[in-house]
Order: sequence, then C-alpha cells, then structure tokens
Amino acid sequence: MSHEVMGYNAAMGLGLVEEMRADDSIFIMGQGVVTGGWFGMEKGLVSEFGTDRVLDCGIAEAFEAGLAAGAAIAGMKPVINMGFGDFALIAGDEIYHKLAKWRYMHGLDVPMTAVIIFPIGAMGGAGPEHSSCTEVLGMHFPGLKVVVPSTAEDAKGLMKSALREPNPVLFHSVQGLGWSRGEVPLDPDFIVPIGKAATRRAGSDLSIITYGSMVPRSLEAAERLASEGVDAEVIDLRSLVPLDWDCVLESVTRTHRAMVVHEAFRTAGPGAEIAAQIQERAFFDLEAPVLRLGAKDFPLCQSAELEQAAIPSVDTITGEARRLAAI
Amino acid sequence: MSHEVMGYNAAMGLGLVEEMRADDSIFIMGQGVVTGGWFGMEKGLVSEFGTDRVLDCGIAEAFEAGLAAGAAIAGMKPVINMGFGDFALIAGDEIYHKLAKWRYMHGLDVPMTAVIIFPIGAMGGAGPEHSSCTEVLGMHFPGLKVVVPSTAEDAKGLMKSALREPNPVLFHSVQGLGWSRGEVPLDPDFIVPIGKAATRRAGSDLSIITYGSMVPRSLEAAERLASEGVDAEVIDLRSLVPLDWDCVLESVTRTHRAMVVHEAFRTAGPGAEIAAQIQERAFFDLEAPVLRLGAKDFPLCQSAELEQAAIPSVDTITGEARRLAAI
Amino acid sequence: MAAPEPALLTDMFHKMAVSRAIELLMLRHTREERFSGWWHPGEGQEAAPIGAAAALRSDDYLWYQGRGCAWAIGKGMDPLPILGDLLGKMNGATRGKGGGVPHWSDYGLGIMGEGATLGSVYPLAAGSALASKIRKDGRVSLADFGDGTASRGTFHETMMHAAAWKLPLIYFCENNGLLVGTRTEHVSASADIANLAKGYGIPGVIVDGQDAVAVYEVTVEAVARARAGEGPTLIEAKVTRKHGHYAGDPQHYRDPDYLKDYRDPLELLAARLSGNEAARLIEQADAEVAVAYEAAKAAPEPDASVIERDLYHVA
Amino acid sequence: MAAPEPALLTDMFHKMAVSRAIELLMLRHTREERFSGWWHPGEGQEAAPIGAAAALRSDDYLWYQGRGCAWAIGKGMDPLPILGDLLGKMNGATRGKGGGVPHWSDYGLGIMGEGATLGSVYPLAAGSALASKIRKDGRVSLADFGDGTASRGTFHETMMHAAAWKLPLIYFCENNGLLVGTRTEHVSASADIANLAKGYGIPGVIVDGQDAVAVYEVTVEAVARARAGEGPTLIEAKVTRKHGHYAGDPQHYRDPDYLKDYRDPLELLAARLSGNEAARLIEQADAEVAVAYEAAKAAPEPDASVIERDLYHVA
Ligand SMILES: Cc1ncc(C[n+]2csc(CCOP(=O)(O)OP(=O)(O)O)c2C)c(N)n1
Ligand SMILES: Cc1ncc(C[n+]2csc(CCOP(=O)(O)OP(=O)(O)O)c2C)c(N)n1
Ligand SMILES: [Mg+2]
Ligand SMILES: [Mg+2]
Repeated sequence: MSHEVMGYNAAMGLGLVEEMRADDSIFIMGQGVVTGGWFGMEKGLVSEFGTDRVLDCGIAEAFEAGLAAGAAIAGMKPVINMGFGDFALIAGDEIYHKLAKWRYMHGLDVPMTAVIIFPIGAMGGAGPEHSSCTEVLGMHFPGLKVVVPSTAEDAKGLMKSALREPNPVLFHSVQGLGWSRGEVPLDPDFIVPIGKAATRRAGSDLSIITYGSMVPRSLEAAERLASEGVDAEVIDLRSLVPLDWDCVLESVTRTHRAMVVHEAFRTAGPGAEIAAQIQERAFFDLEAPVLRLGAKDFPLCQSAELEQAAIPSVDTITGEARRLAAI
Repeated sequence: MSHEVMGYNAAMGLGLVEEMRADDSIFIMGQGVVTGGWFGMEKGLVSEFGTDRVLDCGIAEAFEAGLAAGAAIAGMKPVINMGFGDFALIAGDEIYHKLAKWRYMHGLDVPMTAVIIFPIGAMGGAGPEHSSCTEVLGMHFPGLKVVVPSTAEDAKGLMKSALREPNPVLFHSVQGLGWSRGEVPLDPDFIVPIGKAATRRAGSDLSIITYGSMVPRSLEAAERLASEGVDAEVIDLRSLVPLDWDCVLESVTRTHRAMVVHEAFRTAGPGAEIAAQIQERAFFDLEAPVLRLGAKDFPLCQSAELEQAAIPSVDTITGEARRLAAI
Repeated sequence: MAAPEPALLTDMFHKMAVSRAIELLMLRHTREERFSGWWHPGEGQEAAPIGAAAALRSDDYLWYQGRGCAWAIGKGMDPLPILGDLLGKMNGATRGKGGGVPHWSDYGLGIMGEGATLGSVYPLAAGSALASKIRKDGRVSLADFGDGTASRGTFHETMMHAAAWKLPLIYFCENNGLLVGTRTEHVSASADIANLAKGYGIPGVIVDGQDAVAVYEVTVEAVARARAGEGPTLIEAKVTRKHGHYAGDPQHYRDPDYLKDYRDPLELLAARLSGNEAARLIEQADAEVAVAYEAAKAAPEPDASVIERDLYHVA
Repeated sequence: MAAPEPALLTDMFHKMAVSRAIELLMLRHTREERFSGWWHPGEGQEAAPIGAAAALRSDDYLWYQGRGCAWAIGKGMDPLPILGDLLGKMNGATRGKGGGVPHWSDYGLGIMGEGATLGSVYPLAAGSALASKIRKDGRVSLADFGDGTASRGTFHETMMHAAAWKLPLIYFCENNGLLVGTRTEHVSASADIANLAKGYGIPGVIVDGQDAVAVYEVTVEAVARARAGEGPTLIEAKVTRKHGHYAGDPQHYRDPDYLKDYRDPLELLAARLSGNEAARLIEQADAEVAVAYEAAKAAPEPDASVIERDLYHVA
C-alpha cells in the first residue's frame, strides 16, 4: 500500500476528493470553499467537481447546517465546512436538534449522510470566538456521531468513513494540527472506522486517554515520563461518539491509573464523562482517582502566548501524570 | 416573616415583581409576556409596569438574548423569558459567547445584570424540541452563573438574587414543577444566595446529589429507602455555577457513597462533572463508584408516557440507590 | 391564472372535508378524552394548505408548520397514520413516537416533516431544493410557516441564498395575524409578510388564504417559476385562526373583532362544486375519518422500547 | 444636507490621518515583526467609519466590526490603547487580553466593542437602543457590519423588531463587495445591501463610502431620524477593500479589476481642506502615532494571571 507524506488538512481534503469521485451525491459547501478553503482543505475541488458540487456560502451558519439536514434527508450527502467550531453555537438548532433528531422525531429509519466539519481549538491567536472546542455538545445531545482525528492518516480515513456513514457526523478537525504532516495511505479503500480508538503508545503504569491536539503533547509527555521510569500508555480516542469503551477499560484495568487530557474546557468537558464512566465501570481496579486536564475555565485570550498558557502543555501533562503515578 | 402558599412559576413572578418595584432598570421581554406569559409567570406585570418595561417579542430567540447582552452592557437589567430551554441552541452565540464573554474579551470589569429564563425539562408531551435540559451548556462555557430552583421558595429567592447579581444568570425554571406549590416568604429582603446548595434530607448511608425536577423524586425515593433501612442524604444543588462543592464533599466524605440524579441526558450531562469531581476530590473516602442517573440518551418522545419512561423515576432512583448501598 | 379542473376541485374538496373531519374530531377528542401534549387546531384555516398542496406534484418536497392536519392530507396522506400518530399509537406515521405536535412524514409523498423549533424548515427546504437543483430532478420545495415565524433569522439567511442561487423554493406564509396571543404586527416590521420579498428581489404575492382556489392559482405560478429555474417566490395567504393557539387555550387575549370577517373555507369551496357533490364528499370524508379514528383507537400503544428505536440508521 | 463645519472637517481629517498612520504601521508591523493573530487591514476604507462616527455624539453607542481601527479613532479613542492592544500589551484597551482581532471598548466614549462571530452586534445594538428608548436618554446606537455579514439571521431578527418598535438604531454597512475571497454578490440576494431596507419599510440609503463627508451627511440624517423617534435607517457605504482580508493574505482570488476605481479617502478629504492643513495634520498624526507605538512596544506583556481576570464582576 503506497503512502504519501502530507498535511492534516490536505489529507482530509484527499479523503473527500476520493469519496466525491466515487459518489456523485456528495457535495461540499462552506464559506470560501470555491477558492480552496480558508485552511486549504478544499484546494482544487472546484476545478475537478465544478460549482454544482462545490458551493460557496455567505455568512449564515444556521442556513449551512440546516441545508445539510434538508439535503441529507432528500438523499444527498452534504459536507459543510463550518469554518470554526465556535459556530456550533450559531447553528445549534440545526445541528443538535435537526440533524440529530429529525429522523427520530419523524419515526424514520433511512440513511442520512451529512458531514459537518468543525475546526476546533487554538490556532495561534484567533481569539475566544474562533478557538472553541465544542465537541462535548455532540456527546451530550444524542443522534450524531462525533470524531476528532489527531493525525493526517486519521483525518483522511475518518473523512472517508464519515462519508460512508448513514448518520450525520460532526467531524472536528484540529486547527492546531492543520499543518502537521504525516504518512497517509493512498489506497482509496483505506478507511479509519468510526468508534475505534488507537493505542498510540503502550504502557503499564498509567493510561493517558486523550484525542485531538493533545495526542502529540501526551506522547511527548510519555517520552519524558519514560526517562523518569514511568511507563504511560497513550490512547487516542479518535471518536467520541461512539466511544471505544472496550479499549479504554481494557487499558485502565491493566494500568490501574487513568487521566484524561483534552483541549476543551475542563469543566463539563468530554473528560468529565470519560472520568465519570471509568470510575463507574472500573472503580475497584483503580488505585487513584481518574484525573483530568483541560483548558482553564476562562475564555481563550487573543494572544497566542496566553492561549497556550490556558491549555494543557507537555509540561502540565507530564506533571499531572507524575502526580498520578505517585498517588 | 409571613409566608404564602403559591405556585413555582407565580413565585418566580413575585420575585421579579418585587425587584422591578425596587429597581426601574429592570425590564422583561419575551414571547407573550404582555398577556401574562405562556406559563403564568408574567401575570399582571404589564398593568403594573407598562409596556415600556414589559415587552412582547416575536419569534427571534437570538435577537432576544443578544438584546439582553446589549441592554445589560448599556446598564439596564434585562430579564428574558426564552420560552423553552431548547432555544438555548437557537441563541447559543448570544448566550454562551456574547453574554458569557463580552466583558472578558473587552477587558472590562463592570456590572452586567441579565437574567435569561430557560424553562427546562419534560412537561407532559411537549416533545423533543420543547423539553430539553440545556443547563450543562452553562457549566461548560465559562462566564455565566447557572441556577435551577426546585421549590417555589427557591424560585422566588433565586430570581431575586439573580436580579441583584452583577453577572448574567441562566435561570433554569423547571417545567415539570411549574405548577407545584409551596410556602414562599413574602419578606422583600428574602433571597436565596446563588452558589449555596440545600440539604433537603440528612442521611448517613449515601448522598443523592440532585437538583430541579429530580429533587422531589429523590426525596420520595429516600423515604422508601428509609423504610428499607437505607438512610439517604438528599442535596439540592440549586446552583450549578458556582457549585457548592463544600456541601457536596462534606456529605460524601461522611456517607462514603454518592449518586447524582438529574433530568438532563446522562451522557456528558451535569452529573458527569459532578461525579468526576467527587471521585477526584474524595477518592479515598469513597466505598463505591459515584453513580449517575439521567435521561436516556435519546431525544424525548412526544408522548407523556414515553417521556416519563425516559427520565429517572422514583422507582429507578430507589433502585439505583439500593444498588449503591449494597456495593 | 390556472383555474383547477373539475376533477381537481373535487379532489381538493374531498381533502378539505377529510381535514375538517379530523379537525373537528380532534377538538372533541382533546376536550373529552385523554390527550398527550398540545393540539394546535387548524379548523377554519384549511384552505391555504389544501390549495397550495394541490399545486404541488407528489414528488415535490413539503416542509410544513404544525397547525392542523390539512398539509398532510393535502399532500396525500391517509387519515389513519395521522390519527394514529396524534393518539400516540404504533400505527401512527411516527410509529409510536407521536403525540400533540405533528411530526408526520411520508417520503413517497414528499412530506418531509415539521420542526418544532419554528423557523427550522427554511434551510431544510433549501436543502431539498438544492438537492433538486444539483440532481436536476425538477422538484420544487415548499416551506410553510406562520406570520410569527417570519421573524426567525433562518428566514433571512435562507432567502439571501435561495434568491441568489435561484433555488426551486417556495416560501408559503399562513398569516393569521397572531403569534400565540400576540398580534404579530406589534413585533414585526411589516404586517404584510409579502413585503419582505422586496428586499430579496423576488415576487411577493398576497392571496386570500380562506379561498383554496385562489391559493391554488398563485401557487401554480410560483411552482412554474421555480421549475423553470427562475427562483423562489414568497406567497402570503391571509388566513383566520378560528380557535385558540392550542386546543383548550382560554384565549384571554382574544380581540372580539378578530373573527368578524371569518369565512369558512369549506363553504367557499363548496360553492364551486355542483349539485350535492359537496354534501356527498363531506359524508364520505366523515365516514373515512370515523373508520380511521376507530382503527387508531384500537391500535396498540407503544412500549418503552420505542424510545431506543430509530436514532441511528444501521447500513 | 448638513455639510460639516470647518472645525469638524479638520477633526475628521485629523482622525483619518491618525487611523491611516496606524494602518500603515500595522501593515509594516505584521509583515516585519512578531504578531499574534490576524490583522484585518482597513487602510483605504477609513472614510466610512470616520464620516459616520463624526455624526454621532460621544454618548451614542457604537458597535463595530473589526476591520481596521478607524471606528475607534473616529469615536474618540487615543492611539495608545489601540496599539497597546494590538501588540497584546498591558496598556492596551483590553488590559492585556489583546491581539489580532480588535476588542477595544471605551464606555465613556460609547465604544461598546466588537463580536468576532460576525453579525452578533445587531441584537446587541438593539439592546442599547432599547435601553435608550426606555430611559429616554436620547442616545442613538449604531451597528456597523460588512456586506458579507448582512446575511446573518440576526440582521433580520433585529430589524423586524427595531422597525416595529422604532428603535433609535442605525444599521451601517461597509460594502466592499467581498467576504474574504468570495464576491458577496454570489451568495447574496442583493448586491445592494440597502435594498434589504425595503422589506422592513425603513429608509435604505446608498452613499459613496470613500467620501467621508458624504457619509457624514447621510449619517447625520439617520441620527436625526433616530433621535426624533422615527426609527432605524440602513446606510450602505460603497467602499473598497484595498488590501487582503488579513495582513499577509496571498489573495489568489483577487480580481485584477477590483481596485481599478479605488479612490483614496484621505486624498478626497484633503481636497476639502485649505492650504497645507492636510499636510500639517498628517505630520501631526504621524508623530502622535509614532509616540504611541513606542509606548506600546515599551509596555509590559501580560503574564498568565491575566487569564483569570475579568470573568465575573464582584460587586
Ligand atoms: C423557535 C420557536 N420559538 C417559539 C416557539 C413557541 N411557539 C409555538 S407556536 C408559536 C406561534 C407561532 O406563530 P405563527 O408562526 O404565526 O403560527 P400560528 O401559530 O399562528 O399558526 C410559538 C411562538 C417555537 N415553537 N419555536
Ligand atoms: C459568524 C461568522 N462567520 C464567519 C466568520 C469568518 N469571517 C471573518 S471575517 C469574514 C468576512 C466578513 O465579510 P464582510 O462582513 O463583508 O466584512 P469585510 O471583511 O469585507 O470587511 C468572515 C466570513 C466570522 N468571523 N463569524
Ligand atoms: Mg400566526
Ligand atoms: Mg465585505
């Protein structure tokens, strides 16, 4: 199977292109997609697929998401690039009520493919309304699938799965990783299944459960810990709905110590559910409480330095893991 | 101090009236408030305060919440009855970005009073888009205070506190309790402070941590448990932001067993944060995992029977507490 | 103007009579029997849905707002799935998830459903309209809404794009002047919703919404425009809300003059039929509805397992 | 038409020259030095903000959109809090929270701030306008936005109410025809945003947005209307976006013809001044800005404690 080294956003784009070639009911809409997309994902799309299937949109996020719901119910497979995850709160009705519930409310059991791309997280000074991590909304409101790739390979493979999935998928791309590069399989049959976590590093002393931007940081922390004699396992969840509980629980019952790390706000973030559920399901296997690291519970500041000071760093992850190992 | 028995919604209204009399920068706006409000809270307001301070609004929830932010920054004290908590997802940008962050983003430290009323939860067949519990959003996105009264007395007392609070408050009124009645103090100086929980029933075997519609159900469950020899403490949180951790942790370290009960969806609901934090902060005091009960992770059905089947009942609370006591 | 053929008139009248029978039945049922949720009666407001639906093909997409049942009947649904649903039975259109607020859909008939957060149908209808434009399937999408719902932001976001893209989309407003108990004119820039069309450079047509034939005629034109690729039309049907907002609404707010010009759509349409056809069709409709009602009542109730059904589709 | 008095012309020119100096400085600064975030340059688009702000009282409320700095300067802010903020320093208007996207505010000057989710200022401006209406304080609220942002639903929701309630609110659109790299006309029902006023029954005025005096004049009228209780006006200033969407934007999308009719607002306004006043004011402005820039650069950076400041107000 041949590979190519490419950027995360480009890999997402490649996944989309391959699926668009195979299925002409897929179209993409978003602000600026005709000119290649704000972050490069849509480069070249319009020249291959034309403006029938690659549509620019105005500043109207509720419209974009609602249109996706309507088009999907009518049998198309819309992909909407929402520009920023923060805009989930502008299109909340369309996403967490319409896309999530329309079939349910109407008692329908039909396929409904729709991929909503939410670029989430800090990207270097984009400010508190362009850096939000909103993935927890997709966990709380039932009816959607929720993914957050952390590598270029997964960005491609999950995009392809999302486009073959008969249910709406919130595809959270990680702004901070948009230009990170990695080996990406070129085989058009390659996919990454929704709902399968990946153990990025095996370890026996504690389990770091993470996803998205915090995967590379956790791996770096694990290397540092290794040099101190602490052997950390690092699990990249990749999907939050469904969440790969088998993988998580297998690890935790083996290491007896767990911590969750994410870029989303700590309070009532995804880590709250994960920690709550680990202790529910593996209480007597735990030798320490499940710890959580997330962004400080303050809006992100505009400056890139303060932004980084608010979210978990390799240092804070290492420190917290060290503390956990010592409990 | 004299008291009167009145309904929950009426008590909320009384708190509002008293504060409106004392402070003419308070006004209320919402759909149908001029004719007394859909659920009776605003009865009589317009005849006392006129249409300058009691304003009907069209179907435009983003406008309503955004107007509240603008008016509050301009020094007024708006109260917005949003009609249904579900509409938090229509006005998400205005509530969780603007009201929550405007001062922060602009580096301002000025008072900003605004009360957003979100009637939440099942009310007997209102369907999946008129019964949502959205209070967890106020916990996750920083910048707001979040209350959920469970009694008529608290409905009044928290409304008064909210109107004296120099920060925006999401006031979640409980639809299922709207017509429940209780003794309400008539003293205009009576308030219920934001951030203080109430221990509704003392107990020594386990702690049921709850709020809103699940308070009366938990109390009933506790009575049943008592007859089985299980002595449950029932804590009514009343505020979710700030949350009275002192009260919760004091209880849990005493009973060594805790469960959280709410009407919101179980997954990534308020109970996730509460359970995660209890085990973080009191792990070695716990003799069992912190359990959680919440609504099934499915949209609420239209029918009142299926609705009740989806949310915790006295039976399910009793059963889960029994199970907890036995772990 | 395209006046309806006699056969179509008969069909329209039959459907209106069926709707009327269901409406009257529901008014009685909600008053006298156990009912889960709120019923938003449409009795007296049937002409606009019946007239507009008659102008649509059965594969055109309809996204409706939930007052009454005439849209569903007009677009071809049978009384049984409607009544089964309202009574919350397993033979209802939503297969047990039903109750007060209608969420009927029927894909074969292009009945796409209702959003209980009002104003949600605008972008959804644009979605099916865009699907048709991409697939070139010649279908039209119609978004039905009330005057109060014209204020939602989605109205604007959608039409800004639909007009620019000439989507085969029809905005159909049933303007009864009321938003629950509020006179819409107090909270709306324009008492005539059709005025809003001017901003978007699309036709805005006002029609007597109690007259099904008049509604049919303007809708035929809007449909032709949409199918020809000329873009959206905003139709405003002036209608009367004969009843309270929901069945049982005490209506303290009701202006005594509001109903003084009320005209019954069924009578108006009956006048276009010959002989005793109207009486015969009403009798037939009543009988059909009575049978459906019995079947709905007799049908099984859902059990709690319904809750866990239909959330995800499994390929 | 109310032509500006000579003293006001001088003041406007001075402010425009200060804005221009900051704009040029920021273009250089973002190119050559470390800069956190994105700067959305306003060089060449200063006339509309300067002209409109000159028509406002200092206690009128301004809610702006974040291209350039001319709104803040026009409304009376000094260069230092602006530059301090852009450089992310503790002496910036946001006291250390600053960076690329401006969130300057100054309550004394009625500068209420910017929302980075575009279109959020409409209802907020209606909020301050309603406050003024209730308090009868005679203030006007102005919501500034771009042509792309006219599509947001909040535009409609707010104006549906503001027109009905005759709020003292001005919608001020800077129409540069572009939404990042998209021609707004491709995604908008109307290339003239002022058209949208028709739907709401309010005046919609198009003005040459490169000409500060013309903008001033139409804004004076809208302000008078608003203060007189006659309700909102929609002003559309036709402007030119001389630069990329953000500083550093490669602008692959740029239509080579776009800039062919560009006229420099500073030159247009200079022609209205006598003798060498313009040159003198430019020199003065450059000096002021240079001083402020040095002071901003020399100011302390925030430390992480800033993160935990200003979230809640403690009474
Ligand atoms: C977004 C939203 N806001 C408010 C409501 C509550 N609500 C239900 S029906 C209704 C009135 C609708 O008025 P209109 O659109 O004129 O329709 P009509 O009831 O007159 O048929 C309202 C406000 C809702 N369902 N959705
Ligand atoms: C709600 C929202 N959607 C999208 C964006 C991303 N965005 C930032 S600036 C911009 C273009 C704005 O166009 P316009 O309003 O015409 O202002 P201009 O940039 O031309 O000054 C966009 C789409 C945003 N900030 N907020
Ligand atoms: Mg109406
Ligand atoms: Mg523009």
